[in-house]
Amino acid sequence: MSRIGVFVCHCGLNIAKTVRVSELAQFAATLPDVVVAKDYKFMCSTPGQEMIANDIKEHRLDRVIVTACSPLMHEQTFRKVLSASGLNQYLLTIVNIREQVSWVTHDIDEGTAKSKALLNGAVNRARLLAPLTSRVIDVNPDVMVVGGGIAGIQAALELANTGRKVYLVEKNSTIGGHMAQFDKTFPTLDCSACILTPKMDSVMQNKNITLMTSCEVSEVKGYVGNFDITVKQKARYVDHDKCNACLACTEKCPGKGVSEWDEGLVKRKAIYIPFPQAVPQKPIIDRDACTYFIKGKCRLCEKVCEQKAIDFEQQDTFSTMKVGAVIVATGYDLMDTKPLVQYGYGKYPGVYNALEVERLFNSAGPTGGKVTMRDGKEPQAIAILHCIGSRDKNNYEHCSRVCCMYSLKFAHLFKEKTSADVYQFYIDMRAAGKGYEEFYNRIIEEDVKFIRGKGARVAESADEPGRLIVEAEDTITGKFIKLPVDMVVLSPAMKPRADSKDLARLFNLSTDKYGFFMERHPKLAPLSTMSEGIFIAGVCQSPKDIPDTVAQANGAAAEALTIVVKDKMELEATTAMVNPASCCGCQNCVRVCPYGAPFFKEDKGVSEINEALCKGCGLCASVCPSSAIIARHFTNEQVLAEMEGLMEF
Amino acid sequence: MSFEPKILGIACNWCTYTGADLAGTTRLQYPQNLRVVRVMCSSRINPSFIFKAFQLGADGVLVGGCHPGDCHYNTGNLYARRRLAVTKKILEFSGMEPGRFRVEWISASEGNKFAEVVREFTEEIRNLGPQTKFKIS
Amino acid sequence: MLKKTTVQKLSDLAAGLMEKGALIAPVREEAGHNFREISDPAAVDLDFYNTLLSPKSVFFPHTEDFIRYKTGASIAEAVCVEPDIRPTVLFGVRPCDVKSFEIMDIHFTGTGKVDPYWAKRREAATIFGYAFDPNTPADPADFYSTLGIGAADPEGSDVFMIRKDQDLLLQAVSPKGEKLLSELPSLSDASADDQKYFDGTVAAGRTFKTRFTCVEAEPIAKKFEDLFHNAAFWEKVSEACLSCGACTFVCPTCYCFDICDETLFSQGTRRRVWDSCMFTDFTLEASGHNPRTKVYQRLRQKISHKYSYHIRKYGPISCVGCGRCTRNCPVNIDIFSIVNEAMKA
Amino acid sequence: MATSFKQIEENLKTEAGKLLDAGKVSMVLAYGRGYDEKHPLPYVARSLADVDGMVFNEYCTANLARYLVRYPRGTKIGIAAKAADSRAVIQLIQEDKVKRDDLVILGIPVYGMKNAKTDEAIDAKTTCGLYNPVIYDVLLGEEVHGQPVLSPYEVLEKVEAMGQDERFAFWKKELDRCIRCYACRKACPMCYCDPCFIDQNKPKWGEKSPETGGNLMYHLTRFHHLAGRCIDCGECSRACPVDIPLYLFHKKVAKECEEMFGQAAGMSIDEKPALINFRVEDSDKILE
Repeated sequence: MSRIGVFVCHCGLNIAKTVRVSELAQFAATLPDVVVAKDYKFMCSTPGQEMIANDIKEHRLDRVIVTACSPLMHEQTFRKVLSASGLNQYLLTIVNIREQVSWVTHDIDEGTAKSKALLNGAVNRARLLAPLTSRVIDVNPDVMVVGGGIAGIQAALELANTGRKVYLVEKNSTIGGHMAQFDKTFPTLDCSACILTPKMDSVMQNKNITLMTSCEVSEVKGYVGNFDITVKQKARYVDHDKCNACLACTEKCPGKGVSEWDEGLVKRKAIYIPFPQAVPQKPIIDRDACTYFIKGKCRLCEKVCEQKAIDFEQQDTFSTMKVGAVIVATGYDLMDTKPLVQYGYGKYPGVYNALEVERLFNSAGPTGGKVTMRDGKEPQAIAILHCIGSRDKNNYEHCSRVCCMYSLKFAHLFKEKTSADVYQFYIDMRAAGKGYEEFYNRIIEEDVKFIRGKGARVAESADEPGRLIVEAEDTITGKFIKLPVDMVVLSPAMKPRADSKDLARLFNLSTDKYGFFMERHPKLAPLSTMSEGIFIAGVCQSPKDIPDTVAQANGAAAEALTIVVKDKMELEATTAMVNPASCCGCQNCVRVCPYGAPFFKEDKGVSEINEALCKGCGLCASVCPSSAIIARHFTNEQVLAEMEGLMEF
Repeated sequence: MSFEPKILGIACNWCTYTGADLAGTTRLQYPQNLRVVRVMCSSRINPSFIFKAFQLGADGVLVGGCHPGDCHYNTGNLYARRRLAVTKKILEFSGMEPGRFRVEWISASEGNKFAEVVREFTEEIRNLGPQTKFKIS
Repeated sequence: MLKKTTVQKLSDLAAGLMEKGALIAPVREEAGHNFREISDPAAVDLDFYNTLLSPKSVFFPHTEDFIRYKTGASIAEAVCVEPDIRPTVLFGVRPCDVKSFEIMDIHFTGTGKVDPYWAKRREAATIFGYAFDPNTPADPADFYSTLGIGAADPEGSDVFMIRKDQDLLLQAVSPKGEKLLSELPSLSDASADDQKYFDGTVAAGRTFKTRFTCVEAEPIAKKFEDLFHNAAFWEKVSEACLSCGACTFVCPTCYCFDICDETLFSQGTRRRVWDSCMFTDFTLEASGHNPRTKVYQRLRQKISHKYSYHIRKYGPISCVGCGRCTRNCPVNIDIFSIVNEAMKA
Repeated sequence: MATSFKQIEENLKTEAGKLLDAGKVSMVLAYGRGYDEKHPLPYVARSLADVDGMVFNEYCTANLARYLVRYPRGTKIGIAAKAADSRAVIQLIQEDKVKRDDLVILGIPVYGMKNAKTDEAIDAKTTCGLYNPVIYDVLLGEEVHGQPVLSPYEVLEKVEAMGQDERFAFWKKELDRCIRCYACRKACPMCYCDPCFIDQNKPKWGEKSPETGGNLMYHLTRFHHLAGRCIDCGECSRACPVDIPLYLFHKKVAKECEEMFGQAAGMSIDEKPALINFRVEDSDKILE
């Protein structure tokens, strides 16, 4: 037997105008287990709340029903009243007779009748409510940042500066990411290295940051506040604890590898640091290029290393970090444009992709900053083709957002470094951003030719061997253009890292169809994910430029902080649980849960739910054929009882 | 006396229930035949809820969820879509008038759509008359 | 008193019986013949081997309401449901099924506590037994002769019927039967020839053999007691058992029930509903403990109850060999074969 | 030309014997002698000596996949599986109730099975109508070819053509007959819940009494639970003592699922059951 109190709010005339509130209270009093039923002008006012609190005490109420506005409005208000009166807050039921009754009808009879039905359902449901307690868990104060590009660096530094311990995990042997490859940054044209390398060094110097290069996440266990993340340290074959970064080894090494940093435009050694400002400044051995690993002898590096740091026997090792939150900032790849055979990338030496061109401009690049092509000549005419693979239903539907701007930057740099004619083939110019439109206007002034039309094909010139012809339709004049040039620059689509889906699986993130990580809410929670405690920043979420990436990184750091600043956190109370006696071991729950909360206990043949991961959606309860799953606060019995109550009148 | 149908609504907390609130906030008028049960997600809806609703005498059942792709829990409504589609086929094959069960995706900002759907559905149920097939008397 | 009519005039007889009260007789249905209350005399159909469901439901319906109440109200306000008791003729019951009433009587009236629902219905009923044809082989599932039941035993019936070609011979067995027969104008008196045929058939019925094995109550009761802990035996014979309730629901001597409360819109009914010892939740206790979680434990219970505990407690075997459980088992499990196997084990 | 029942029986004995002898399995699920020829029993052979008790004839209709879930996970089991039975095995593998590696499937290609109760042929009218197992390790006879391949859904035409009221009357008449013996769910290879939803008191989904309300709730919900999982073996209907044509409803749901989700139950071990899966591009039209 329950002792239910029903409190009907007039909300001034908001409710009372189309619902006979006192009649409703009288009706409530006739319902089984209702021991007190009252109506009052403003239930949410202080006297209203006090009335409820008094009645809880006086009538020893164990359930409270507030018949008023939407629960989305004042559920929290009244829950606090219950808590303060020593009653579990989940024993409150709100009946929404304002938004869903009084405001949507003019007929007081209809309004009163519907309110009675709703109230009857609520009484039925209230009887079956159970007190719920949120579980409180300890929170690990440390954070892991996955990805050492500008987003990861920024987030790690922000967090470390608040005193948090941060694990910065980077797949490559240096941090810096794509930004380290750039020469200048738009629209200000400041030198990329000049603004990035100090940050990279700060990471190295920061005592709160554990920098883990050549590392990959291999397993993620646990939940918000308590993740156990296993990281694979890939063998570097150089003991970085012993190495003093003299780099004598890299001078003597006879091996030849392909420089990733220079986009394959030049060779590097087999034992190498990717670029002069790399962090850490310590080399690794590229197994595939190393003479010793290929032929079984050489070991020159070992001979010249005074520190005895070379270790050909080194193996991959695994270590597990405990952290409270994670920021994933794994960045992007450029789309491989080879399959787009119409552009001749990989076929004609005069066709470059955007990152290769970045390297050509760079003084530390393959050409020492001179714009010379693969044949060593300086181009006389250059075409920059926008939207290669982007805004393209056959490849990537999205706009990659940065290509217009970096293409303008390229145009400027070409003009600065060569005497070539520069042509932009574009669909639309998109220059939304602070100073971007101004930059666009500036480039127009620099005698760059803009052709509004997507580059359709690049072919070899029949008349002038070695030259290329760009074909396009100029959509302004409607004319079909065949433009002879020496150099073609493709601006390919940005796509998520090739392994983003693996990472999504590890961290239980959802991705869009291309593999970009999905945010929890596109507008109101752009940095959170559906996995509590895991945040995203930078291009792994969607294409964006450096300022946006940095802003996101700061935001993600702040979001992560909101979790790890607390020693303890409350978990959702309205979670699901499994009644093992009814579980038939079908594992439907395990298969459907987007959060990985249910898991199967092979030895017992039943499922269990990790309540720390559960968000209380109830999907598992509805796919459970034997009703073994109890979705707290929305149990089958509670829903059925409410339905029966609603249909009775 | 004219026939006043009883319609059971089951609405997800994040979209349709909020959309229904918005219909109220903007003072849209719609018939009072609908009684809404709030659940957290349309995927919470057990198919047996629908059968039960008809047994309890509902003349129509309206399920509301977030638009596919907008589910607060990511994929809940994508499961719900399949499960409720099968529920509908089962109802139909058992002899229940197909018009008595409807699923609508109504977002939190679609107060208008909510009111419109309720008006339309109530009218349709009114035309179908009382549901007697499943009702336990 | 031996009376007669013809099969063609069966509906006249049925109409006559309907004047005396409710007539419950075999009618042809989708899955086979069943006893139903007759509203159209022409629906009575004696062209059947045996009914699909046993006639026990006439006295012990699948669902029986006891009380009605309002949820939340005091128990004092609950109302007893008076059973609908009318004079009834139960027509066309095979001898083995007639025998089953006698066994069921033990439970519903014979143990000192009288179940008023069963007792009143039984009291109000006149039973017209109906002989199997001893000249036709029995259904391969039947084994009533093993249990000492003849194909044409009139005992236990009020009136006993034997088919003689197109004639139907009706012999009064009890005074109640005699009174009723005398009040039926559609019947004519039978000849001495008919009497001879009737007596001959009864006698032939007593030597008629269905599947047969020698079953004596005492040794078999002992045998199953000894086998109780022989899990290997029970696991083997239950390997195919699905643990559904088909056998128990068609059985004329299974009498287990559950008491259920059914509520709708604050109106409640407390009712008795058949239950089956083959169901997992039959022995599920409130604590969650279940003493019979395994299929073999449940099958052991069902068979031992019929062939051992029942003998020890009440005397007779609680089985009449009607073959329904065997015929209706989805996987062809045969209780007779299990009993045989047990005796050999 | 289909292999004779006698030959299949011989092959079954040989292959089962080999498996047990080599210790590859600890039991073989097959058919054994019942109380007469027409009523063979599901049978478990655990040793070479048990193999002799096996039979196979046109009345060996039971779907033995139903028994797989009865044994502890990891038990090595040989199972004789006809066409629909093999689909049940696949479906159970999909649902991780059994592991493919723990099974040796003795496939039986068969034509001419009969319903012992009615002596009617068992074909696409009451089952999926396949003749050859979909998955097997050993095939106990030649594949059946040349027999008419009928759509398992043709039989639905009559009920589909009914109006709503007529169809409701049809099902009411059929389902009202139900005595709630639960032979249907117990014979079903995919009904492995214990307890079944209908046995529960908290929540009480439907009444236990065999009346319209509870019967409807039990059967409709069961149809839903089997949606996308029913492999159309027809066992529920053959098991039913009161002959409710449950197969018709299951077929209809299976047909709709196939149309809506593009997959049939129990055809590939790599699929996921359709109702615990989704595709982003599923159309809203399926709700109309």
